[in-house]
Amino acid sequence: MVTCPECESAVVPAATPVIGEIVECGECASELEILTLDPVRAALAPEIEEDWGE
Amino acid sequence: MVTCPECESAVVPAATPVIGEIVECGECASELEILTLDPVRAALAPEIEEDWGE
Amino acid sequence: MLRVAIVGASGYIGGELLRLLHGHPRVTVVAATSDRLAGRRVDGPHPNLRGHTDLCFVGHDAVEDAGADVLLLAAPHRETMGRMAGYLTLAGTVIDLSGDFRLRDPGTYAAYYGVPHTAPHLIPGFTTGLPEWHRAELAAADRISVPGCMATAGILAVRPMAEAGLIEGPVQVDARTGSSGSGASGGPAAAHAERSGALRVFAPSRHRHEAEIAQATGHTVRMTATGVEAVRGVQVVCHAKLAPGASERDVRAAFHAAYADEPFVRVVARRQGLYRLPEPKILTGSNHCDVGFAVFADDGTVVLVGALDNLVKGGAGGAVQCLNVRFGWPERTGLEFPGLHPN
Amino acid sequence: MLRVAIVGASGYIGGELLRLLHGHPRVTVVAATSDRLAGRRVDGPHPNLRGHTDLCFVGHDAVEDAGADVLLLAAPHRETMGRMAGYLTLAGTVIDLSGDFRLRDPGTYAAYYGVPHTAPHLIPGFTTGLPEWHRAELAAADRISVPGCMATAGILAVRPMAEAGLIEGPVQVDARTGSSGSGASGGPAAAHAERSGALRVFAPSRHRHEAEIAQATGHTVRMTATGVEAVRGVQVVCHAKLAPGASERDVRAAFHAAYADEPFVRVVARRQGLYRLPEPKILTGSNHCDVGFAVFADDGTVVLVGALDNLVKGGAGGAVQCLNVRFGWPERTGLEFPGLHPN
Amino acid sequence: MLRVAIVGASGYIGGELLRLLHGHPRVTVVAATSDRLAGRRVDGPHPNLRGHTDLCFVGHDAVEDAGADVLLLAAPHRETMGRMAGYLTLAGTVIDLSGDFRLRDPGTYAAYYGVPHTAPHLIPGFTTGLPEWHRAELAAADRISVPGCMATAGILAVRPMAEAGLIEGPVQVDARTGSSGSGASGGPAAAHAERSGALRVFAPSRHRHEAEIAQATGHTVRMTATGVEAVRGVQVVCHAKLAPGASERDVRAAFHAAYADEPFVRVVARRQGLYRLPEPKILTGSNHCDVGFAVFADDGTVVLVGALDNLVKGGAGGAVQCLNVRFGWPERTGLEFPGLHPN
Amino acid sequence: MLRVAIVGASGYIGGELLRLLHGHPRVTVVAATSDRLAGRRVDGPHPNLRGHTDLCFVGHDAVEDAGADVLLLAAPHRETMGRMAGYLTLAGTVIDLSGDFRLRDPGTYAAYYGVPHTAPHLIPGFTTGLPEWHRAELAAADRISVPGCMATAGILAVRPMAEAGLIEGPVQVDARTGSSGSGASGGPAAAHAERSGALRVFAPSRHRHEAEIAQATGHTVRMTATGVEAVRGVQVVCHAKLAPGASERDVRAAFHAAYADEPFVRVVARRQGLYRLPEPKILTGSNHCDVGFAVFADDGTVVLVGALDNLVKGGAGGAVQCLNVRFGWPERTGLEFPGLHPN
Ligand SMILES: NC(=O)c1ccc[n+]([C@@H]2O[C@H](COP(=O)([O-])OP(=O)(O)OC[C@H]3O[C@@H](n4cnc5c(N)ncnc54)[C@H](OP(=O)(O)O)[C@@H]3O)[C@@H](O)[C@H]2O)c1
Ligand SMILES: NC(=O)c1ccc[n+]([C@@H]2O[C@H](COP(=O)([O-])OP(=O)(O)OC[C@H]3O[C@@H](n4cnc5c(N)ncnc54)[C@H](OP(=O)(O)O)[C@@H]3O)[C@@H](O)[C@H]2O)c1
Ligand SMILES: NC(=O)c1ccc[n+]([C@@H]2O[C@H](COP(=O)([O-])OP(=O)(O)OC[C@H]3O[C@@H](n4cnc5c(N)ncnc54)[C@H](OP(=O)(O)O)[C@@H]3O)[C@@H](O)[C@H]2O)c1
Ligand SMILES: NC(=O)c1ccc[n+]([C@@H]2O[C@H](COP(=O)([O-])OP(=O)(O)OC[C@H]3O[C@@H](n4cnc5c(N)ncnc54)[C@H](OP(=O)(O)O)[C@@H]3O)[C@@H](O)[C@H]2O)c1
Ligand SMILES: [Zn+2]
Ligand SMILES: [Zn+2]
Repeated sequence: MVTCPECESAVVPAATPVIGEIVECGECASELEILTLDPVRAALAPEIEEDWGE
Repeated sequence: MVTCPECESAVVPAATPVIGEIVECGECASELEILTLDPVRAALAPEIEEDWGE
Repeated sequence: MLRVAIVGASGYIGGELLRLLHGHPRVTVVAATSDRLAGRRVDGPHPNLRGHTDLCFVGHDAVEDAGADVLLLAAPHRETMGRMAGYLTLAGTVIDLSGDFRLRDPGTYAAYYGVPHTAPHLIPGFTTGLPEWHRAELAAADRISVPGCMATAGILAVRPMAEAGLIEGPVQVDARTGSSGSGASGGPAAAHAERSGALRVFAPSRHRHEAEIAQATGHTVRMTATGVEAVRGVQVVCHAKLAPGASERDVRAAFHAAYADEPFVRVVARRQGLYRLPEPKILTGSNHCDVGFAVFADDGTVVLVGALDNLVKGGAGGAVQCLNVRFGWPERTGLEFPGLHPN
Repeated sequence: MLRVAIVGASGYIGGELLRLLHGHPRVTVVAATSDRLAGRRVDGPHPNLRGHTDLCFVGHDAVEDAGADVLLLAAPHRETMGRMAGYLTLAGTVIDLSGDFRLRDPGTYAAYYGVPHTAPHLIPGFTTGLPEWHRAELAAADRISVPGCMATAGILAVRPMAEAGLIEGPVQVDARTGSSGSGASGGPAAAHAERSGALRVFAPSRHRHEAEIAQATGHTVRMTATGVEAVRGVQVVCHAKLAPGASERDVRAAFHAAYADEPFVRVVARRQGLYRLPEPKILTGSNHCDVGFAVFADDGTVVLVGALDNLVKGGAGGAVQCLNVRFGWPERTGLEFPGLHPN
Repeated sequence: MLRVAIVGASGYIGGELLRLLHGHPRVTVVAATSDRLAGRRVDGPHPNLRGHTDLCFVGHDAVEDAGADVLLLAAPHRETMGRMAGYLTLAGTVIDLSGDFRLRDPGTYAAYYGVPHTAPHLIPGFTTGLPEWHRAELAAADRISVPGCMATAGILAVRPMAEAGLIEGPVQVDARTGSSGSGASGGPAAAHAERSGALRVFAPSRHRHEAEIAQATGHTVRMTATGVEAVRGVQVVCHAKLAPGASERDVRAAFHAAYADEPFVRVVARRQGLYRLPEPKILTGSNHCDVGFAVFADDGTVVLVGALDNLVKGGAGGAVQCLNVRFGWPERTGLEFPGLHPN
Repeated sequence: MLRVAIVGASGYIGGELLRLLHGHPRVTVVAATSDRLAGRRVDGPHPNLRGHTDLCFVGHDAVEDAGADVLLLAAPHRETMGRMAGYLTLAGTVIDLSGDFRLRDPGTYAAYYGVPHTAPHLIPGFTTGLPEWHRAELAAADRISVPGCMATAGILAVRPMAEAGLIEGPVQVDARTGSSGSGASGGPAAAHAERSGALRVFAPSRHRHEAEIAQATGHTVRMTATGVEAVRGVQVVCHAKLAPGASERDVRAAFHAAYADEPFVRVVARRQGLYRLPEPKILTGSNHCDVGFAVFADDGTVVLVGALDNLVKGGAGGAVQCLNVRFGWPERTGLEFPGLHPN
């Protein structure tokens, strides 16, 4: 389990996490990249700029 | 000027047509590919399958 | 300036006549009638005209004093026939937009409108207000009856085939219409929460306008009408059997022969792009009627499609086009708006 | 089975109550009233119920003979207060969906509804029908007044901030609503051709529901309401100043503290995807109210957004949820439908 | 709990399967596949499921490890047939929603889909997933192919007439569909500014689903398809010639004989009210298919109308209904939502 | 005839420029650029122009050989600034519709557009293309930057109050926009099934156009933007505090002083009727911007409303109006279309 750096919610990675894998925070939908496995740590994945709507 | 093989309308290519250039029939919107320059001749360009709508 | 009076100017067709005539350089509107709103400004029910006019409504009867050269009638059908004799005394030219003088045969009228015609002797005096097929007569006509909105689309889509003998047998017309087709007084069926998103088959067959299309094409017509999600716009999708030997090329040629020089009819039958066949949404506000076709050689059928804005080419615009023809003006006068995309 | 009678069952809220209660395993509808349609089948005005019920309307007064355990009142505001004393004698539990018993202060009522309250002594007896903030009282309440549709969205969006002391000063609420919010008898303004595509600022300020939000949050509220193109759906976008020191994290925490265990409130404030903040279109038919926020540290403001279906969580669904709370049933009973996407 | 895997769970049909199965008391979803979104939460593309599930997508191939009892396939046609042999080894029951196993004759498939069928030997093993006409076979079927959305509406509207010998000759089907019918990856034609308000005759004849209706009814079918302004919803308006002597009474009787006991088919042919014939807008989210008719004795024709939600009865709901039949559960399980009015 | 070239002619603004200039009696379009569609007919992506022109696109670089007197730039922001130096050598007059030269301060640009401005030295040479407030300068301007669509509505609604000193403090702008505001290449967010019926708060605050309104009014502006169900149309609802002593009469007087003689700004603040405050639906296709207000004496606030068609007055029409001013032509030339009702 990792903590979302954006909103501090608990995020559960897949059963067998892989370094570089992207997991999604269920709370704020931030994308987190798995950095290390033992312990499992994650950081915000770089955001792709989306022109959302306008 | 070439004749559209689809609908027989007259199609006017650009002032200086180039072999392989695509021109569009103003009548039926078929795409014609310029085949020869003197005389200018054209044939239907291969259609890209488009799932139009459904 | 030609002096024009509009009877029924508070309705949707009346409002559209006001809009078009306001932009018409040779016409001045001398009276716009409504009993319900007599004395009120026309830009109340027609807010798009704000800043363009200070005109106010007069009662329906006040049209008698308007000194009009031309009367444009946008009153309900069944109401119009009884008053027509009177209207004819008021102006040299009368253009009627109601359904009352479109059908040549009073018996057919009675069958489709559910009441006997009360002024059958006046019917023969009217010329059909469809310049594409009656231009010469209209140039000299003093009594003009503009076809219905779906009928206009249907006639323009089907008649070239009929005239060229390229179809045979009955024609099935599937018409779709926006909510403005019912006018400004639609009742509970017109409430937004009920009408919104509708696909209401309000006439599964025998829609009134089928009689007009039949009359204009000489074919038996069966017409279904469905109310769709739109304010403006009519589309007809027509199914017919091809005459033996008729090819796609013949069909295209017939459409071109009919409409190549027409200012307001475009033949749309394309092999690529998003808008391959006629669709009303890009015609909103425009006087165009787009017509198109698809030929199915395998079973010898043809699908004919027509689209227009019911309040313009299917109503007020058609009437203004007739006016232009009648008075010898360039036919596009006041009708230049090409329509919008996207829309 | 609990015996429930619905007063005003021919309207949009009444129809939605019928739909929800039909699917509710513990309730039977013993009377559905309408004077206009007395004797007619309820699936006439509510065609979605075809095949589900053979119930017919009875006149409004016939509710007296229904032997109901619970009365659900979906009659117009101003009409309801005068009849309330009577209704209270008819059933042990009365749940009112009108605006008449929502405001605690009769003076405020008079200011917002334009008429004096005619039964002010009955107001204190009513509990606010919003389980998220009044669950304990509702479990024992016999008189329940369900908040307005926009008020429900506004209260659910703003109150967690207010309770946590995270905002200060007045709150500007910009509300948007679909056409069903006006009920089944909308008049000319509700005609499809007029209402379609509208962005009608029908209340540039001082909309009635602002008084309810103010009462529930303790903040001054200014509320604008706009009719938008939709049949169902309400959204509120609320602007407030953050209290000094309040951070995005505090805001998120306050929302979670308030709603983590709520069956029908979801906190939606996402950094990617198409649906980042609450939107009503995916809530149609559902009893959810989605709430979300965006914090602007640069100038110390927060934007709070709430969305729901006015006929469900903002009306009939809210009432059924109260019923579930009142009778100790699982709160989701009969309210399981999650909403649709795409839609 | 039955273990179900959904292939193509990120699409619109896949999302609807997730919604319906989430509410189904006897089923657990053990895998939801998407290559594009593998590892992401299913409530990303399906925001209506927020708060209802924490499920994440797995890649398409991971379905092999899911240990599913049932496979629901919501992948594109042409893609499905090549993988079917593999799918059949993975689970005892396979329900396919694509078009690949609907047509019994591979030649017809090739003619309508433009490519040869690559697994023709598997076709005979499939049962048509339409309980109304194949309930007994479905109760024992391990390979089920659910008909297309417009085909379902067309078959349900036309087949009672065909079975009863009340129509003769070819049937003209005019189908209308919302934008979700093209799935989640519609391309430029699906852009809101282009698709909004469309009346796009994308198939003036020879639409694919005509082959399915022909196969199910034994009649020659000609089918036109038009994209209309809606997200969900399909309607078919079908024209046929009545057999000699067939009366309106016969037609009504045939519909009742066919559908009186059906949980999801309602016969709607009313003489008054706003919703006299089937319309999809009140069916959004519901598993109902409404069918109706209008008989024209004067020229011996009948108009048959069908309406449904393409993602529910015309897709995911139809599949779940088959599942219920196959496993002997009450047919309405998980499909109780009646649809909304107004909407 | 003035020779005009359009860069970015395949987009929505480009198409609208083509439509308007086609109907403009003093202008001829000598080049319409698109790399994507070079060689194709302009009536492909702009089907409303069928029958009106045989023009074909040329590549973006071909504008160099067009011999244009005026360049109209309808290319994306961020793309335009790098090419501006080149464009300025190609024609005597350049009118830019992108956002790149609207903000006077490059730092503000960087803050709102997320990239540094790459041609800051060119910014001072540009005149703001809003004739209502810059007519005199525009008459002699060779470099014109047309404001954004929501900014135009916001400036026209707020500036009269600001100039007259009738408001004080920050202004909250709540903007609503149709889908065409995102241009022709909207991506997945633009898909009909997702965008349809949306109330998408895509900018809960800090929308780019707030910087333009702030710059033009001298007030701090906070701007929210919501995508609503519409193809065309922008509306802004703005909230401000009245200056002490300011009355409704003052407000009305200020609006009239500002706009009484404006050809395209109408003051709409009515006490009855359906269209009391500005609404975009009756402005589709028109170059009008309607502005209105509601004053709340009780708490000293004012609500200011503006509405326009983003592709016309908020874009292409605004540019043509500037062209008319610049070349001394009657300002209405080519912009006469009044808008439609109903619509
Ligand atoms: N809507 C269309 O798409 C369309 C298209 C083509 C043709 N038409 C035909 O055009 C006519 C008007 O249609 P509409 O849609 O504009 O209807 P509408 O919106 O309902 O307007 C009806 C108009 O007729 C007036 N009127 C009512 N009774 C009258 C009477 N006895 N004598 C004179 N005027 C009377 C009304 O005036 P008050 O204000 O006094 O009530 C109103 O101005 C109808 O005949 C219709 O069939 C309509
Ligand atoms: N629409 C919403 O979104 C919404 C949301 C929350 C709360 N509400 C409130 O719910 C109530 C009903 O709203 P609605 O939208 O359903 O309205 P509606 O569609 O106009 O229906 C009104 C209903 O009230 C009945 N009624 C009229 N006068 C009555 C009287 N004197 N005594 C008893 N019943 C009477 C009508 O019956 P007849 O058939 O006899 O006319 C009809 O059934 C209103 O108080 C409204 O403010 C509405
Ligand atoms: N839409 C309707 O109304 C409707 C109704 C009845 C039946 N259907 C049928 O149902 C099927 C799905 O339609 P839809 O509208 O849901 O389409 P959609 O929204 O485009 O979704 C397609 C789905 O198929 C998956 N997929 C793509 N290629 C695949 C492959 N080679 N193997 C396995 N999965 C693959 C996609 O996954 P990725 O995320 O990896 O791309 C996605 O989940 C189609 O066969 C359609 O004809 C549709
Ligand atoms: N939409 C509105 O409501 C609105 C209103 C006011 C102002 N604007 C502004 O107007 C401009 C165009 O907007 P739009 O909505 O018309 O966008 P659009 O529909 O996406 O069209 C963009 C146009 O720019 C062209 N283009 C792309 N990259 C280019 C480049 N590097 N150099 C030159 N041209 C290039 C495209 O040509 P290809 O065919 O080669 O791709 C296309 O013609 C934008 O700056 C926008 O902010 C838009
Ligand atoms: Zn997070
Ligand atoms: Zn051609």
